[in-house]
Amino acid sequence: MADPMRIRASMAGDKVEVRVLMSHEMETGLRKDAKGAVVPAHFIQNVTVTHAGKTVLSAQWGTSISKNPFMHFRFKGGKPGEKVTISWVDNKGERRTDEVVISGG
Amino acid sequence: MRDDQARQRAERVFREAFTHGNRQMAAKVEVQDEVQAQCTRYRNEPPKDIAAAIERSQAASIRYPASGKMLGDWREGERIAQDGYGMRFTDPDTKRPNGGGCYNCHRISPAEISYGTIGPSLHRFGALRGTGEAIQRYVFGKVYDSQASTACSQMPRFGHNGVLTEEQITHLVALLLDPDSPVNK
Amino acid sequence: MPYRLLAGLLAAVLPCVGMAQQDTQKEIERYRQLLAEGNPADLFEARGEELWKTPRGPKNTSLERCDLGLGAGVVKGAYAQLPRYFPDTDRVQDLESRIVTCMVTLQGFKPEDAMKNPFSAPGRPSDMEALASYVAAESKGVKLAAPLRHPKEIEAFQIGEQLFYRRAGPHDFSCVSCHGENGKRIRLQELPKLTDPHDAQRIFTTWPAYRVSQGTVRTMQHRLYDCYWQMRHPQMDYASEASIALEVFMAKYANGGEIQAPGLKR
Amino acid sequence: MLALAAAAGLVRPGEAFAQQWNKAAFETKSVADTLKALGGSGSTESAQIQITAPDIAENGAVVPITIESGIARTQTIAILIEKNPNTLSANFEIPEGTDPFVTTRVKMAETSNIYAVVRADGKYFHAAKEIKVTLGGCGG
Repeated sequence: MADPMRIRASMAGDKVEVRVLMSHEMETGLRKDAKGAVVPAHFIQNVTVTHAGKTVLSAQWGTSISKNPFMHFRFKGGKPGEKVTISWVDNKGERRTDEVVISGG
Repeated sequence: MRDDQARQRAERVFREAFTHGNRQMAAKVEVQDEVQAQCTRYRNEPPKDIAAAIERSQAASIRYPASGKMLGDWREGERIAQDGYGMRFTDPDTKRPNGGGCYNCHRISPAEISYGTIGPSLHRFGALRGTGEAIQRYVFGKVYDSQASTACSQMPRFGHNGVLTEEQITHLVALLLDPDSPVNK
Repeated sequence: MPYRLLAGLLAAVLPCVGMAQQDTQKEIERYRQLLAEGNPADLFEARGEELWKTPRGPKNTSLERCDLGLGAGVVKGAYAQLPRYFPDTDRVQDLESRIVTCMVTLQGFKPEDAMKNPFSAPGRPSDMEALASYVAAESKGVKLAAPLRHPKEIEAFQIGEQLFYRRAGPHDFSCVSCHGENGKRIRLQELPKLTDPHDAQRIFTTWPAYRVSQGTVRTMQHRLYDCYWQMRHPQMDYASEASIALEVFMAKYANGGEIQAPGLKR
Repeated sequence: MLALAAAAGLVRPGEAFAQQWNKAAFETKSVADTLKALGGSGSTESAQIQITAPDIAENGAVVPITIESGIARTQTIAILIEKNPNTLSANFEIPEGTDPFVTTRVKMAETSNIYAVVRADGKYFHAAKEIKVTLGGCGG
């Protein structure tokens, strides 16, 4: 199974600042291995971020998001101590969900 | 440890450091040629007499083209200057020619912004010096064996050590000297 | 990666050459700053900590009792005092060779198994890259203080010094070819003068590092292996005495610099 | 009540991870085709979209990009890379309460324009920036 994400969520004024790193190869499907064989595409397609049962960001990704993806965004309505949950699913159906507690500013 | 003892110990440790890789390559790096040994010993600042001896022996090693033609095709030269391929242990393709990797250390054509600064800028090299036979001979010789003019120079001896062919070097001469080369625009 | 020549735009737009170079440098600096807000090495640190604390190997033991030089079980600050002499192995060891020792003695791995996959490839992650990231990160903010007191440490320094200047191969390269002068660069990559404490303290202390060009954390052993590859030498043996001697040599000049590892590099 | 919940973006049971991925859009090979596949018929250039990225990337494998939209009711932010084999890189949906701002990192095969395409109140807007991709290290 994929390694856990590294998520940081902290208050910045009245908003929650979220930064996340995901462990993923993000293979384009164009790269060849040492023997010259094409390495099949393997990449995260969907990312969903939820807070208090509400989606605060969702994304569709293609193969050109960098390996070990990084994302940073902000949303309103969160408080310290509450949870932010992030999920991804890739083109092979592998998925991963992690959560983090919002820290004070 | 005295310096000569340290050197002997280091030579042994060096030989023991390349036991899993390519044996032929290892055999070549284990034995330094005279120039490499002297430059190592004097940390690239040889005393005058040794420097003069290195420059003499290296100048004598340069083989200028028998045809006398030293100005090749600058477009080929640009390709060679960009290319860093060759002679690494992961470069098995013996049909693919070696590159010169010139941009790693030199500014050359102004269009290339990703250039190194270990060597001097070569931009406008020919525009400032002309394209006559003397300067062609100088550039050919410098690329062929940089230590013919500067003992213990950091620049590889591309011709002397068989990294680049005579023809490839003439293309680099053209890159620097041809009035049509972007270097001189 | 496909690569395209720029169409002479810069030269046409900018009034002078010096400015073009300055602007390039400034933009590259900005590129690095923009990357700094999230270092994927964090992922390796986390995986390394997990690996460190998980019972593994024939003896089904974790690495938590590993002695990295400050006593069994002490990880905090240990990387800042490496390489160093270890009486139990009677040799000078760097971070990676010491982790190998612990994998052998504590976990029961065969040495060849412990050293089987030190450098990852796409789809083939390396435990060593993760373990080294974790241990190095546990010294963040600590000043490097490699001992260099024991006769074997001093001997390693002297051997490293000889090797640092040793020219060989079809390109006549030595370490000094790239790391002997201040303010030089290869392509756009600045090169540290490794015998200058200012440069050495700033650079040596940022390894292991996540390399964006390789999409993984690379260790100091890989840095040396990669340098010798560029120097047209054969593949350097992992954790060889020569590699550790070079690290001791560099550490002497880097001593006093604050560990900021794992770093983030091109 | 139900309408209100939907408008507020509350998630209904069973919908939480209902994923969809716009295959057609991710297979497009030009900016115009991507825009069409995303549902836009045209797009207006807007100075209210800010792209923060380096002018020069030291390595095309990792190019940091931040997009911030000052356009009211921004609903989606897409990143397009003109000269990549597939143009569309990412499409972010921005619900109400989330800043129309996102940072990510993309791969660029070569020097290219990148486009930020914003859908706001059903209309499409864009901004573009050129990023030069250089060769680092000793080359290959």
